[in-house]
Amino acid sequence: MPFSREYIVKRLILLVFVVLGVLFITFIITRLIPARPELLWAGPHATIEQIEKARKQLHLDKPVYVQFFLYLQDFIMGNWGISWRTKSPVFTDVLSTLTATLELVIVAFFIAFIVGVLTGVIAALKKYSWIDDFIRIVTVIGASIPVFWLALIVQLVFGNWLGILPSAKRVDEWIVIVTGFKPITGFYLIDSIIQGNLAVFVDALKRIILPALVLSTYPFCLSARMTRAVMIEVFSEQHVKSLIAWGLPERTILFKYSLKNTIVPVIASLGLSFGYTIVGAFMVELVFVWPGIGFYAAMSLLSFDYPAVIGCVITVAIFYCIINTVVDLIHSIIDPRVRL
Amino acid sequence: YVSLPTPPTVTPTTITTPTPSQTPSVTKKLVIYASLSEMTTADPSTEFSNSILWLCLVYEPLLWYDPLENKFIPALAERWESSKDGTVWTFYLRKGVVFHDGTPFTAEAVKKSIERTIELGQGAAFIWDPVEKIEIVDDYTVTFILKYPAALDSIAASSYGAWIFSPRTPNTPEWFNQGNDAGSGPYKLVKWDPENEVILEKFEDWWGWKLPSYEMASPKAPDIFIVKIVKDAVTQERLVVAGEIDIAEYIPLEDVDRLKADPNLKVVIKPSFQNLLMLINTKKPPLDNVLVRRAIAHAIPYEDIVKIARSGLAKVASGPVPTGMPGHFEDFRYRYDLEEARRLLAEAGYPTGLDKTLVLVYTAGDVYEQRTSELIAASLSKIGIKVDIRPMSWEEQWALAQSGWENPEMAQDLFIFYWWPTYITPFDFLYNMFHSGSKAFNLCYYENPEFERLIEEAVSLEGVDKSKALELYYKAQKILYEDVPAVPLWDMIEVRVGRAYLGNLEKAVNPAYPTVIFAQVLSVEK
Amino acid sequence: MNTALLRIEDLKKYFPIRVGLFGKVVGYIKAVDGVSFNVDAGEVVSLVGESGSGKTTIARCLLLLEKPTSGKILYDSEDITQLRGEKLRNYRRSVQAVFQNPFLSLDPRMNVFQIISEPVKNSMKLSREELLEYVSSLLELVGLDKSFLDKYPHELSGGQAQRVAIARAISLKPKLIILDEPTSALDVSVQAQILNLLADLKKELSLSYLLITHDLSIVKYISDRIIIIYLGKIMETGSSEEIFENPLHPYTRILFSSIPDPYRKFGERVILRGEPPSPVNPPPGCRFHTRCPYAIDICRKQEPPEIKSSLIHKVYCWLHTEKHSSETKT
Amino acid sequence: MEKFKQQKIILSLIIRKPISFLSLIIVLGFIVVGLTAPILVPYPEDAWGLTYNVEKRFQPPSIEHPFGTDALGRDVFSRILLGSSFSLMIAVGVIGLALFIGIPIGVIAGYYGGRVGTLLMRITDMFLAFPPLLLAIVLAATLGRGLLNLIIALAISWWPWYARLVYVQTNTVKNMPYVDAAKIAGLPNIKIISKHVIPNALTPTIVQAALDMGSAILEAAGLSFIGVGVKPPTPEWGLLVSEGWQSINYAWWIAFFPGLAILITVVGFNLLADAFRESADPRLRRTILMRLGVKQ
Amino acid sequence: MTDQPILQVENLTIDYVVLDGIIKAVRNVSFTINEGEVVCLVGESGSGKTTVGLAISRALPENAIIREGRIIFKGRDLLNLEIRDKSTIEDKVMMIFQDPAATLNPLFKVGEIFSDVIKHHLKLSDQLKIREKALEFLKAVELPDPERIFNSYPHELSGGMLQRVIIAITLSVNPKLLIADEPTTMLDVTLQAQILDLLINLKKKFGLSILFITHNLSIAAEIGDRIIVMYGGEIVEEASSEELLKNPLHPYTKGLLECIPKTHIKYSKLKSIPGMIFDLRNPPLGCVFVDRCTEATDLCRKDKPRLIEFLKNHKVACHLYRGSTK
Ligand SMILES: Nc1ncnc2c1ncn2[C@@H]1O[C@H](COP(=O)(O)OP(=O)(O)OP(=O)(O)O)[C@@H](O)[C@H]1O
Ligand SMILES: Nc1ncnc2c1ncn2[C@@H]1O[C@H](COP(=O)(O)OP(=O)(O)OP(=O)(O)O)[C@@H](O)[C@H]1O
Ligand SMILES: [Mg+2]
Ligand SMILES: [Mg+2]
Repeated sequence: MPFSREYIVKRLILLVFVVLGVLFITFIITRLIPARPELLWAGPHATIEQIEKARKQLHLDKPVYVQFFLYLQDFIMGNWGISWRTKSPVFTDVLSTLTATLELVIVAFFIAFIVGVLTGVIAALKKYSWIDDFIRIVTVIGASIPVFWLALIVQLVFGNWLGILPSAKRVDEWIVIVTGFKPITGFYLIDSIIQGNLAVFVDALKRIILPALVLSTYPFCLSARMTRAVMIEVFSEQHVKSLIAWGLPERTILFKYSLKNTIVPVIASLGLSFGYTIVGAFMVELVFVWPGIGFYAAMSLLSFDYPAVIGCVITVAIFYCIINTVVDLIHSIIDPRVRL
Repeated sequence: YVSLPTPPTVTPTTITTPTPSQTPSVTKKLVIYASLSEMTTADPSTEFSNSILWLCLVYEPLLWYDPLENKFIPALAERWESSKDGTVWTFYLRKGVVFHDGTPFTAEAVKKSIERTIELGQGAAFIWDPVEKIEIVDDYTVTFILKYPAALDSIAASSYGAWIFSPRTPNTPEWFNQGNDAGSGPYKLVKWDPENEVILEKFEDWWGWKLPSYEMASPKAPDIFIVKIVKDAVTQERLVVAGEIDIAEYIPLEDVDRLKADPNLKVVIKPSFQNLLMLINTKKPPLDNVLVRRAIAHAIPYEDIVKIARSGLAKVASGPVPTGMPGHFEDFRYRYDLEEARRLLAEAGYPTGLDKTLVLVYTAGDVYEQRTSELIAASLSKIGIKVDIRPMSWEEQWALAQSGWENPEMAQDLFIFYWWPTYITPFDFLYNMFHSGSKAFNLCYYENPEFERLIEEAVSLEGVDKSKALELYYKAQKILYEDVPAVPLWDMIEVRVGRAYLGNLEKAVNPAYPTVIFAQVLSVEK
Repeated sequence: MNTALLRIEDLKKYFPIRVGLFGKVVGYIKAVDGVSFNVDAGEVVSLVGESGSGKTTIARCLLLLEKPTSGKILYDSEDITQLRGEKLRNYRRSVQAVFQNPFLSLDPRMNVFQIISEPVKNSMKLSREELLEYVSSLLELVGLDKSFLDKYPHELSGGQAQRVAIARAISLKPKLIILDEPTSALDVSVQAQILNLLADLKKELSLSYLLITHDLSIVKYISDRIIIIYLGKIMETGSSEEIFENPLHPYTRILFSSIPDPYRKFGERVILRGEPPSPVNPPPGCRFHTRCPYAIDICRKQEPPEIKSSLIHKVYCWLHTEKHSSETKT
Repeated sequence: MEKFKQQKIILSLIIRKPISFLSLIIVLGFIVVGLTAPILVPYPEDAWGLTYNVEKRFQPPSIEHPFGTDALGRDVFSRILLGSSFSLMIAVGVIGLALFIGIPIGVIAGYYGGRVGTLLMRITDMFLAFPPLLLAIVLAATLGRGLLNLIIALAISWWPWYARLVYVQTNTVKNMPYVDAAKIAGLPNIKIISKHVIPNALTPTIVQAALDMGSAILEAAGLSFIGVGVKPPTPEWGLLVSEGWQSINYAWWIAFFPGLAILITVVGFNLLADAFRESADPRLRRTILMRLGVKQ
Repeated sequence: MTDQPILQVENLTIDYVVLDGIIKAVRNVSFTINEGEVVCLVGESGSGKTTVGLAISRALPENAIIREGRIIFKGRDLLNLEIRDKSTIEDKVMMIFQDPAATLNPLFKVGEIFSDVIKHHLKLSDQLKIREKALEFLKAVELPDPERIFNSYPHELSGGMLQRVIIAITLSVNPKLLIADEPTTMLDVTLQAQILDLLINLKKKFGLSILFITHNLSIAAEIGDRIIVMYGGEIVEEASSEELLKNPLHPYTKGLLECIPKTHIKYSKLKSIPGMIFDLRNPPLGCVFVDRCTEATDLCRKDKPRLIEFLKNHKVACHLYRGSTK
């Protein structure tokens, strides 16, 4: 392994710090900005006693630093509060919605990465040709499209006008009931394969295509543009020039040598774009009725369901941190100069 | 349209389930209903919100009420009677009813259920306020002794808090919210995922199936009924058009005409008892001046609001009690008359309009409220009243409004507000929104002893002397009409869109039970 | 020596190596490890050594850009690290520098006038006209005309840019200029111009130079005294003539023979084997022993003493001690 | 073969110039329209949402109403046109505020380093650990809807990027020989910062920031779309799309055109950024790559 | 050394297309390299040395355009070669570069790159044989512990070692001609001497011809048999190294020689060449050196001097030496 145990420990410590930081920021946002947080916390239709209870629960009678400390304690104990909307613990809610989002995001990132790198390589190889210009314009447009609008348009065109693909929901209830499909991992594509349930697999696949494509637009354009830029940069680097001068075949130079140098920054930028993508997922899930954490968070947000919002925010932030760690690990695996 | 993802041998609404208990595979009828909002709790005693949608199918009250025909339909009670002064009510219960857990239904269940609801004191428990005690006469007779006269038949038919459930189950909130049910109704709860879907399955032992003449049952009722949460109207429309769901609760209203023309669909348009009002902060200058409030009432383009906000699918309100309900009178419409409004404003001392900008709050995400608010703002600007419209989450909005009782200056000026009845009585509207005892929802901060006396007297007369009661309600509403603590805007006309093969869809909708589809009366024709 | 302008005594500069989140120090780069020498008024002293031998670090310590780990730098018999107020300002004015890459040492966003006048404005009160005149005269001194006043660095050639840098360095009328490889970024033809200019200025303004370089051909041309440094330690020091005529230290000899010489044919040189060791763990004993073709046992164990060959020619090498000098001849 | 290659390159360069030119036109156009829209709008009452028209609801695009009318019978074109003013305000506000916070922090941390610098950068990192948009959303939701709150929320999620960029730049500049030269000349720190560090460290940041305005518009629209941005009847583009969503099956133009307006504006900014990147000095390019997370 | 030319470059003219114009980097360059000869290409920065080297290795960057000219290596025109794959040519041209640290891809082990080069050129597929071959050459360049080096990543080796590895790689495919583009510029004086020494030894051992590119006339004089002086993309003088040192003809060469500090004289004025090189996008009509030449005449401005053999084996492009050919 090109990374040491200390590195992992360090990253874990860092993760703890990040979570602390996120908690700190959310604490400020939820406890210090609203004029009377207990009113928000107690939720609608709360009685005076309930509000008083919320006050106690939020420790608002204590000094601010004690509040923060107790807030931390609650969080670590897995006590993320009860969602006002669903009346169930936020922790379980978040866990149950997470897989749907992950499935969507993973498929989207997969498409974005593979297609993006390929497109970028083509653009770099055909630098300054009409293909390159075309790719450039398409990817600039793609990176500029408001994802929510794209979702609406795609849904309208493919779902309504053309009727090619289903444009809502994760899987069809009828098929689920007909075939007796039971989610295990929560990743329907995987679950259906495990159960050998072709009908559900096909249906789930059909339904994930549009939202995943919409969601992948931004990371796709990003990785295509990054690939092109980095590849051209790599092409101009001495180590590629020397391989050319030494007469190695283009295929080897491109796919064995240059691609490896290109991939790290591309992955890094994708990792960074995770933050945008997950928020994109909020909107895409909203439009495509996708029961993921984005949908959950957006709904919680609209009804000011604070415990739920915070739960989502922290979960996403942890994932963001993990993904950036993974990017670093990949970097260290690919690049021997990086020792972690 | 979306191609159906079902295997070719399976028709959209009939599916084959390889249930292990039934050796031959049977064809089952399935209906998917799209609900705009997610479900709330599963506890029949405390639920006071959206879960009514399926509670109505899983649980039964003593009576159902059909407001359009103004008649009660027996449910768990076959007959009932009240004493002359309306303080003692006796219900004769149906025999041969079993709960889903197999427990036979008796008077004990009635007593225990209602007492639990009263004890927990949450949600709609207040409806039982008149009840002094419940006495079991015999297994199939139960008597309610009241503290003061009340229309207990209406209360027993309430859409909230009137459910009867099995006395043999744990009946704790946790137990219910784990997805258990203790009902006796035509359907039982199979899956409880309040954010995404609720699945109900036909309860074969329901007494109603065996009673061919019973109007609340259909031989071709769906075997499986799914409540699917689909959070926006556009998608609901798309899904019902594509046949992926069978009934859409909310669709964009401008599409109604187009959907009516679709031979595959059936559009049901029925009045509802939901209405929209604009509550005015009567404690905050300059709105504490009744002349200003009247001016505002005359400056609102009621007809246009109905046309634009609801695409015509509403009726301009006349008083806070919605059209079709007892206690509704046609005499309380304000005239849209800008001249009159300007005159009133001048009389109040504001000839050139108000110098203060009024804050209007509405629930974010509700397109009808948004459009209504925008129209009000646009129109009031014509008489020199500037309005700042603020979309807020309901929780925020309500928290802000609550502060108004302590400090009206801090609160909003105008509040766009829906109300729908807990059970069918004008009192529910008049008390909750305008009585100073109702701090939670009287968000006009309106206090008028004369009005309060009138409605209190009226409600006590409801069970005894209906016409006298209505007379008092009329007087009370007249006071509101003149005082203008709120401007009633429109009474809603509800729209449901279903697939054409759903018979009796019209019958399955009852304005007394908002958003409910009585699945047991549906007739699935395919 | 009383005429010493600047006296460096046992100067050490260790850079800590930090790792990890909390910057734990796991070792030191011993960039300069006990160096003593002095620069006399009007003298050109050259500091010669391979890359990484600590030349720049010494210069940065003298320029107060780096704080020495230990040792003293005496100016007017006062330690410059302790100077405050007027004395510090005086020292700053007296010691100036010219760096290797002229383009990096000129702010790309300032024109030539601003660049040269900046230090002047900071330490003298001059009116705008006086300033303009003074800057023009400086430009003239370095061989540029007034038309350069409002040019920006990117409009200059390497040689011109280096002239501007020199003009800036002399603008405060310093006594000593530290030249850190002033010509190594320039083409040969330009290098000659700059060397000429430096030689002229020295005479005209009676300057001292501390010239840092690894190019011995320049050294021979310009300097009075040479200090040969290897891995942060002095190997040999002496007057230019002495060292060129009679290099004593093996390292010095090898350095000399490494200089390409157009008039010498290949094959006559001593080739040094291997690479310089890391300054983190310098070899014990004589630092050069790992690459020295003549190394004997004691070199590996004990640091060599100072051997005086003449008044100012000193060498640090065991081979020149009485006891071992016989072994050298083998 | 070689000749052909050259023609290809030249042709492509010629094509690139008009595209860059076009992007410049879009951006300048956006700015000019944004500044003058309140005067230009054909139906100002519609644009400001001060009126409605029952008869004119849901009219498809026509000559009178090139982008049709909305559910309240208002001219969509007017609303979009005025929306450019709000987008411009948001873009300038967000970027300006973010720079206002980020620059001092980056410069101080970068130039002085040490404990204070480390602390400042740790705080910055803490903000960076948050997925950027998410922070903005939560903040916007807490602060409540409104133009100013939206700008504040976005700026708070944005400044850490600039702080880090400035920090890195300052660090580089700080170690440049010309800064050493200034130190040797005895210039005080304040002067070095103001004369050398800020001009050299900030230019790439400012250019980057100007080009970031497209993203600011895009993100603000996203926030408005999910309902935590501006409040109606403000004709902000994201809000217009969200309003049009309601009737998209019936009247696609209400949601389509404001989205298109966002797209064109952001494309303008991004193409311009692209052109810059292509011709800019490598220093700038490095910083742009850095923002994309590329380790150099 | 024979007088058999192994490489003939004729009228080579190369442009670079850049965003703001066309850089005329190399113009009308002709020279030959004989078998076993070391030819040094000397000139200031930007004079087009590297470009010539890359053209011969057929490794010019994409934006370079060969306007005209022929590069005949062992009787074949490398520019007209239809075959894309250089491995099919038996006699190879290999090249080593200025910056050893940048020459090898940092993400791959030295051995991996080494193996690929051997595999491709020598058509070997047996990993063991390839490895053996590589180790043999690593030994040949006097590297200690070739096994370890074979398994190292480039960043684990120092500049001097890397340059040796690169020399080993290039020699392993039996090249006939080695182009060395300033292979010692980035190295310290002591290492520079090591590498030069090594190159000369290997040249003898493998019977190589070398085109040695440098800007340091001293080095060129020391190791080169023949020196070609380039200025602004053109050859201005060409002669054997002794001849050039003894009897430089072109004012530029003279200037260059006088610029080198003389070791024996102290504080004497060094000669220098005033001015700077012209903008390569607009090369002058006449002589390339005209702007900096003290002896320039009107003719020099108008008319480009041709490279003529003014003395035996001594070519110069200067109007001063017109007419009076030997
Ligand atoms: N700021 C610093 N932090 C850490 N190490 C440093 C620093 N500056 C220099 N060093 C190290 O100190 C040693 C001496 O460096 P210095 O720059 O003084 O050498 P030099 O003789 O000037 O070399 P060159 O000829 O390459 O300029 C080197 O190993 C270098 O890596
Ligand atoms: N890929 C390229 N694109 C554009 N211009 C280039 C390219 N490579 C080189 N040039 C330009 O061509 C001219 C000649 O460059 P070349 O590298 O051949 O010179 P050189 O003599 O090797 O210089 P140096 O001593 O600096 O290596 C220079 O002006 C250079 O800027
Ligand atoms: Mg140095
Ligand atoms: Mg070169």
